[in-house]
Amino acid sequence: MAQERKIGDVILRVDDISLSFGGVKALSNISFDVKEHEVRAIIGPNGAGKSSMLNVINGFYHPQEGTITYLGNTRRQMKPHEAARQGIARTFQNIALFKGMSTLDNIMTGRNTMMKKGLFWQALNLGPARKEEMEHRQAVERIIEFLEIEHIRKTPVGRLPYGLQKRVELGRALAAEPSLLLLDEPMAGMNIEEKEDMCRFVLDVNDEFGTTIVLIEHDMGVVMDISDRVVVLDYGCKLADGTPDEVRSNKEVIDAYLGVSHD
Amino acid sequence: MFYRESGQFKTSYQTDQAIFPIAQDRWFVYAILAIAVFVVPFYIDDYWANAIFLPFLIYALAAMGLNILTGYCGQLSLGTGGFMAVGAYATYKLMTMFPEMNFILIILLSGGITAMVGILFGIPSLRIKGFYLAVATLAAQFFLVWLFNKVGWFYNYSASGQISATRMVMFGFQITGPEAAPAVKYLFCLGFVLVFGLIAKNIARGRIGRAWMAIRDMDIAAEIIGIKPLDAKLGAFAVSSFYIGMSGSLYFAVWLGAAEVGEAFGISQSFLILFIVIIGGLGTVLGSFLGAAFMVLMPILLKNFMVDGLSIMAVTAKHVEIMLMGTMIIIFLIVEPHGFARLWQITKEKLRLWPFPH
Amino acid sequence: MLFLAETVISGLMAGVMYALVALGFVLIFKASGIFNFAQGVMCLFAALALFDFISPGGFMDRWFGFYLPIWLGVIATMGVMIILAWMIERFVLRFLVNQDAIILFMATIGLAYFLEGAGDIMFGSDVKPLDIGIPQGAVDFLLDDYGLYIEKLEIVAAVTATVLVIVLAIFFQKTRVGRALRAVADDHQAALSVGISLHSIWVVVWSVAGIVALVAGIMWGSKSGVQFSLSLIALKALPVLILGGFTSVPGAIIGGLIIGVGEKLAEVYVGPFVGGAIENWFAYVLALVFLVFRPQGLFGEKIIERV
Amino acid sequence: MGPAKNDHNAGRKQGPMPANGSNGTGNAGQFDTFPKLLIENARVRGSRPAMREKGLGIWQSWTWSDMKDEILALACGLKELGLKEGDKLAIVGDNRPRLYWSMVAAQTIGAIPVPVYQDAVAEEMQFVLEHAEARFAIVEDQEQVDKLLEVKDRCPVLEQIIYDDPRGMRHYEQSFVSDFAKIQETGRAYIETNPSFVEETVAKGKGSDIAIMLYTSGTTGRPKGVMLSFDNLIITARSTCELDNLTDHDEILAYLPMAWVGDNVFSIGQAYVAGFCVNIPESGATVLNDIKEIGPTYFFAPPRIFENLLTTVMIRMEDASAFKRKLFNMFMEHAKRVGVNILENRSVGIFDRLLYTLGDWAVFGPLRNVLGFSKVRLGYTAGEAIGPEIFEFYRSIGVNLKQLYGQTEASVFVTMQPDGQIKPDTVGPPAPGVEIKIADNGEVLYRSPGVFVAYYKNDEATKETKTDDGWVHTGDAGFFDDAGHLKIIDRAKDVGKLTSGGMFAPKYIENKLKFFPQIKEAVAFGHERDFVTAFINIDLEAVGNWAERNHLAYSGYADLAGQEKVYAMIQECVEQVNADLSADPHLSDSQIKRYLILHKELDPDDGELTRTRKVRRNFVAERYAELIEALYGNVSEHHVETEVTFEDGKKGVIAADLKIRDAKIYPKQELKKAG
Repeated sequence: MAQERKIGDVILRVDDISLSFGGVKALSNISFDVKEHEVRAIIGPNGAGKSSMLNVINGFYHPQEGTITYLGNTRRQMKPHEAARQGIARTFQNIALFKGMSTLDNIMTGRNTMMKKGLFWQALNLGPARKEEMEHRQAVERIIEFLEIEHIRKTPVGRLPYGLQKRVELGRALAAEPSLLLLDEPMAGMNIEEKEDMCRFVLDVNDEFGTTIVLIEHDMGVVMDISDRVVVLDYGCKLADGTPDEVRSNKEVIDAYLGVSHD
Repeated sequence: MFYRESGQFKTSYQTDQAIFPIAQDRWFVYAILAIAVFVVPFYIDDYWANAIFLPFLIYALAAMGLNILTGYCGQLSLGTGGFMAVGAYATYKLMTMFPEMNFILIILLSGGITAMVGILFGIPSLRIKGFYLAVATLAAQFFLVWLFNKVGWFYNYSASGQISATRMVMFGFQITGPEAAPAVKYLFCLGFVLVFGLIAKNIARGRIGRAWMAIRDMDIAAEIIGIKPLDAKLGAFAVSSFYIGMSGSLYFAVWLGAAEVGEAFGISQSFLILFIVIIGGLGTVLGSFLGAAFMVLMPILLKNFMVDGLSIMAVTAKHVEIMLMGTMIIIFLIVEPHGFARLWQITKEKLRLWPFPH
Repeated sequence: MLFLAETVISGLMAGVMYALVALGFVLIFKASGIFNFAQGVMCLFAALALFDFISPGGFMDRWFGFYLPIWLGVIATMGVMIILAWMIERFVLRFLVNQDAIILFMATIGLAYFLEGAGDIMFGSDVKPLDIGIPQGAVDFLLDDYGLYIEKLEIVAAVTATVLVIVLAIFFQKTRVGRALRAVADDHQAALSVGISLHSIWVVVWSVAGIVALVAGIMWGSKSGVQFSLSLIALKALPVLILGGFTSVPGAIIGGLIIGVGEKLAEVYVGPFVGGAIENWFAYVLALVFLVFRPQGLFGEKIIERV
Repeated sequence: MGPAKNDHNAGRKQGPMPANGSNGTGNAGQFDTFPKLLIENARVRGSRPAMREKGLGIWQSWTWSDMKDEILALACGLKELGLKEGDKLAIVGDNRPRLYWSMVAAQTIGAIPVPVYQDAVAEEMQFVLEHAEARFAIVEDQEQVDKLLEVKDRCPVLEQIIYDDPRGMRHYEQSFVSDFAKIQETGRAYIETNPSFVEETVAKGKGSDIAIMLYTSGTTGRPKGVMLSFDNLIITARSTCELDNLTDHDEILAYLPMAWVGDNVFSIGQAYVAGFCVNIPESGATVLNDIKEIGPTYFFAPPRIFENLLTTVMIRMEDASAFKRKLFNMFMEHAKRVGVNILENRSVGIFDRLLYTLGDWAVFGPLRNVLGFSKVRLGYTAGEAIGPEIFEFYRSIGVNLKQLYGQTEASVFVTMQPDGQIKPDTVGPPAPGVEIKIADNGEVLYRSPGVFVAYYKNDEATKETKTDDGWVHTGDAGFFDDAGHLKIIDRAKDVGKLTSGGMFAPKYIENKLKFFPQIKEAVAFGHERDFVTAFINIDLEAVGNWAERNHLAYSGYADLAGQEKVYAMIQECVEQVNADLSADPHLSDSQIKRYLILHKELDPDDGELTRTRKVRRNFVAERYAELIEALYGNVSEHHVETEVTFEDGKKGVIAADLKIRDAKIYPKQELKKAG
């Protein structure tokens, strides 16, 4: 399937999405698209509905109106695990790692959807199940190498510093070999060095694996540097959409967001 | 101190992911296994079998089952006693309906039947979590005990309401019944526990185990990365109940020989198994063994100490025992809330680093 | 029809008793997140202590040669429960702050064992009739005029429970300590930052739960004597909790009533068809079915999950 | 010294040795190049591991026959790409299997590998590439590719760049940059169509061919390209393997730079001759852990590493519980007494032996284990003098650590300590096949089968270093002790004379001082003076720790260095050195009469040390001329102000009143024992 898609094709389109919680509107009539192999940023002030947008895309929230077209299939809602199986992976604003498991096991869970061998073979740990496990371990090791986290391979993630946890979380998302990667503030709470590393990894992922990326980020410098196109949300509405330069010069955006963040 | 790991490098993932990757650990386990298989059977008598080894093995098996559900998948259950009863009654019915059936098959089938019941009672876990679920599992406990008490078909309408194991023979050895040799009973249970211990470990460290742990640690994130909560949770209920069912089966048929449901499978049984799991260490197979050993040995030691050592009257001793049990449990939880398995792990880390402190 | 009314009323009355025990659970769970399995044993323990304070041939009598009048006995038992609360905090809970909920839960089971053993050793394990002057027998005029059989004890229990709930409500809403308790339940850090000691909060809440346990103990003890099975009524309170929600005081009351009535009705109308004695599990199944439709309980808030 | 005749090989069997436990593959005549040895190893022990690398979480392994396939594929690929006989192939990167293969692949088709230090900056790299006229380069990763691309315009000969790690290389579109795996693919295809090529090309190689060119980082002037022949390397490797009984069951860890001769001799020379396995760590940062995992049987490290390890041991033990510390100290004390004797199989009392066994179980064994030395059968150190305490420490806990003395020009081995002849302060008798003589000025000269062919394109330097009859000037001064062991004291040009005529070897004295953990650096003066004086730098960490334990408050280095108690401690050290020196008839004149503790740490940023942290003696002497005068005057204190560069590049001035102390001089011991 991946081979048929070409750079620049629209991989995901959201149309007129509206979402509310008990009468409180979180998103209203949001539409935008994401093209194959681009880095698409969603920005906006706190409470603008950015995370909700990601939650809608990967099926965690079910919008009241609107449709989502992903890889040609149009729908309003789906289960999160179905989204995962269709190649949508994500990371979370507040790290959502499995605290009791090691780095390796956490990333291995990212490949769970690709592993097929049943209970019986696993119980015996023989033949097919073992072979499958080893193959996936190798794939995971490549990700570990890619993200330069070899030294924490067997450390329980709960003991890791914040920056490394973020990296492990990215690793877990990558392990699923997604076609669409949603990153919710991947650089939040990091120091400059960690941010630079993370930027490098995001760009490398986009470059080496050709993964399409949608990311939410607060750091405007980062957004403008690494994204191809930017959507700006404010109070659940779309304010602007375009290249970083277009967005930067948009009057409304300056008023609503950039102006605010600079005070 | 005892570890000489230098030079034990891994050239394949298979060896890297072995259950005991360190050679010294392996030797230690082999030594214990050798003693368990080649030494114990020659010295075991009825007392040792019935008071220590059989309860230890059977509770360890049950604890593995509960550990799968609670320790690995994070679903707290208080219905263990009820599920053990399902295993026991399934065995009884199979034994009496098909006297010719292979005993091992009977036990496996009993596990299978318990697994189905487990899935049924696991359905609420899809909607509720934590203590709500725990209380919900009590429904299973009470309902099942009531069911086996009330419906005569389950105990073949025997006058006493009891079930008693029929005579089972395998490879020429009698396994159940009062005439069965303690060594045979012991070896039979040991075989089950070892095989299923290995299987539990294999499942727990593979895809399914990781899915369980993911659900345990953060169910929402688990679903978002593609783990189906339905499969994972009900799978855990099924596998867990399978183990508990088998242990109930052995408990009734091999150890007790006869059982009355309210007495043998009451809620205190559920708590006992839960204690074993917690004191042994949640989420470890090893912990199930350590916890079982502790909970089997402690009352015996306490009792021997009080009755023989201090000449306290047996009745009072029983009360003191209950009180001390409570105290020990609290002390243990305070000292090491992560159980014996963690204690073991810490000791091992220390020994590996010896003579350095960290 | 009359029979139905009688069944419902007696169910309501039993429900009040369940509610009393459930109340103790809720108080502790609300303030500390601890699922206190020892609540039932605390009822037993309190009842045993009270018995020994006020009865001829009780503990006091045997050791000191006299026993206390009822009102003094109740106060003394309250004292015992407060000391017990203090000891639980000092020797158990203090060491388990920040542990997983399941560990605390296990600790309360350990505590239940301890109290059970200790109670038996100190007070003996035989059944003791507890009489503190609550009138026994049926309420005469109802029986005479309407043919309704309702225990006086149950009326007293209902009144007591009502009063207790009102007192607790006032305590939580109006007093400084009560507000502090609610603060703790919402956010430990916040509570600590306004200068309330977690330790004293826990002592207070366990004391209150202990006193509630005493009330429940008195009721159950008067009804069926003080005996070990009293500690098992705790198990009866659990479905009440599911129904009402672990953190809701009104939930505990209403849940108790629903369970009480439901159980009685089921026993009377369904029981005979399935062999009877379904009381033990019916409440659970009722609660379970309910949960599947409303996982947060009657009064719990709807959970919006965030990531 | 009796020149050792090269007759070790006379009695050797012809043909290959048995695969298991054998040392050596074939005889010198038959297998005289590495490609020949490779093929022979693949034949004799094809399924035994030849190389491992920690990667993707496990030790990825290659057997000898895997390695043969890889190397031959690459060789043919390189040939297809245009690498010809006599061409140079530069190799740049950390230790990686593929880079090791590249060396032998080049040799297979008659090209000459030129490994380059991977941390060299672009300019340094440019010099080597240009001087060596490298046509091809095989490099590790993107970083090195970028470096080479930067200098490529200035290296007109450089035609092809091949990279090992493809990460980040996707967008390099230059036609001359290619992927290692691709080259191997074309090589494999070539072998398909030309099955006899390999055999022919390997057969063409002969022992006298140049095997490799190694650039020495000479302390002065431009680096020189040392050309070593197959004979140089293989004969040396063979005789040393025999001396130390290295077999194909040995394991080594290759973590030192590939451009250093030692790595080449250990990881290719001896490995191919003995057939043992070379293990490569995951990265520089994981070496210590990887040593532990692999548990090498044969291990080389410079003294600095052994010293650092010992320091870590001591620091980690500080945190141990009182009981453990007591146990540790007790057994270490015992090991100090009998450990070395036990290691060397000398007679030791039964009780002492028993106690040592207990200690081995409780302390030494675990210690060797956590350090990764459990299986070390043979450890070597060289490069500088190693502190006797450090040396004895490792030997006493049962690690067979030995010293050798070597040079690139000698294919490493000049002297080495055979088992049973170990002394902490010598570098041992001549290695097999090596003759040594001492020149009149004290310089050590040697002649051996390992002596290099010539410096590449530098006849002048070759003539200066190597006499017509094959003697090589080491540039080091030394002498033989009574037992025939060589003792190196200093660079020959640094050795001076006191006015009394006695020998003054500053480095020797400084090293003796530096062996004390409290002393970090020392600079000795005395050439054409009446007596010896010294500057001393205390070790801030060690002395700071000591100060903290003794509740001594201090505000920084200068403050601590000036404290009376610190002086008292250093005084003891200096006098201990004097006592040692007095025992040596050659050096007893150069005892330290006066010294001072410097008010600042010698620092590469101030030009006082080289970047490799060697003292720049002349610069220091100039910069602190007034202090030297004060040492030779008779003042007891001197005020000094020194400009310093801080870490952020800012400059500042440190001022201090330095105390100058006299140390006790011991009477000269007469040459009684000699003769």
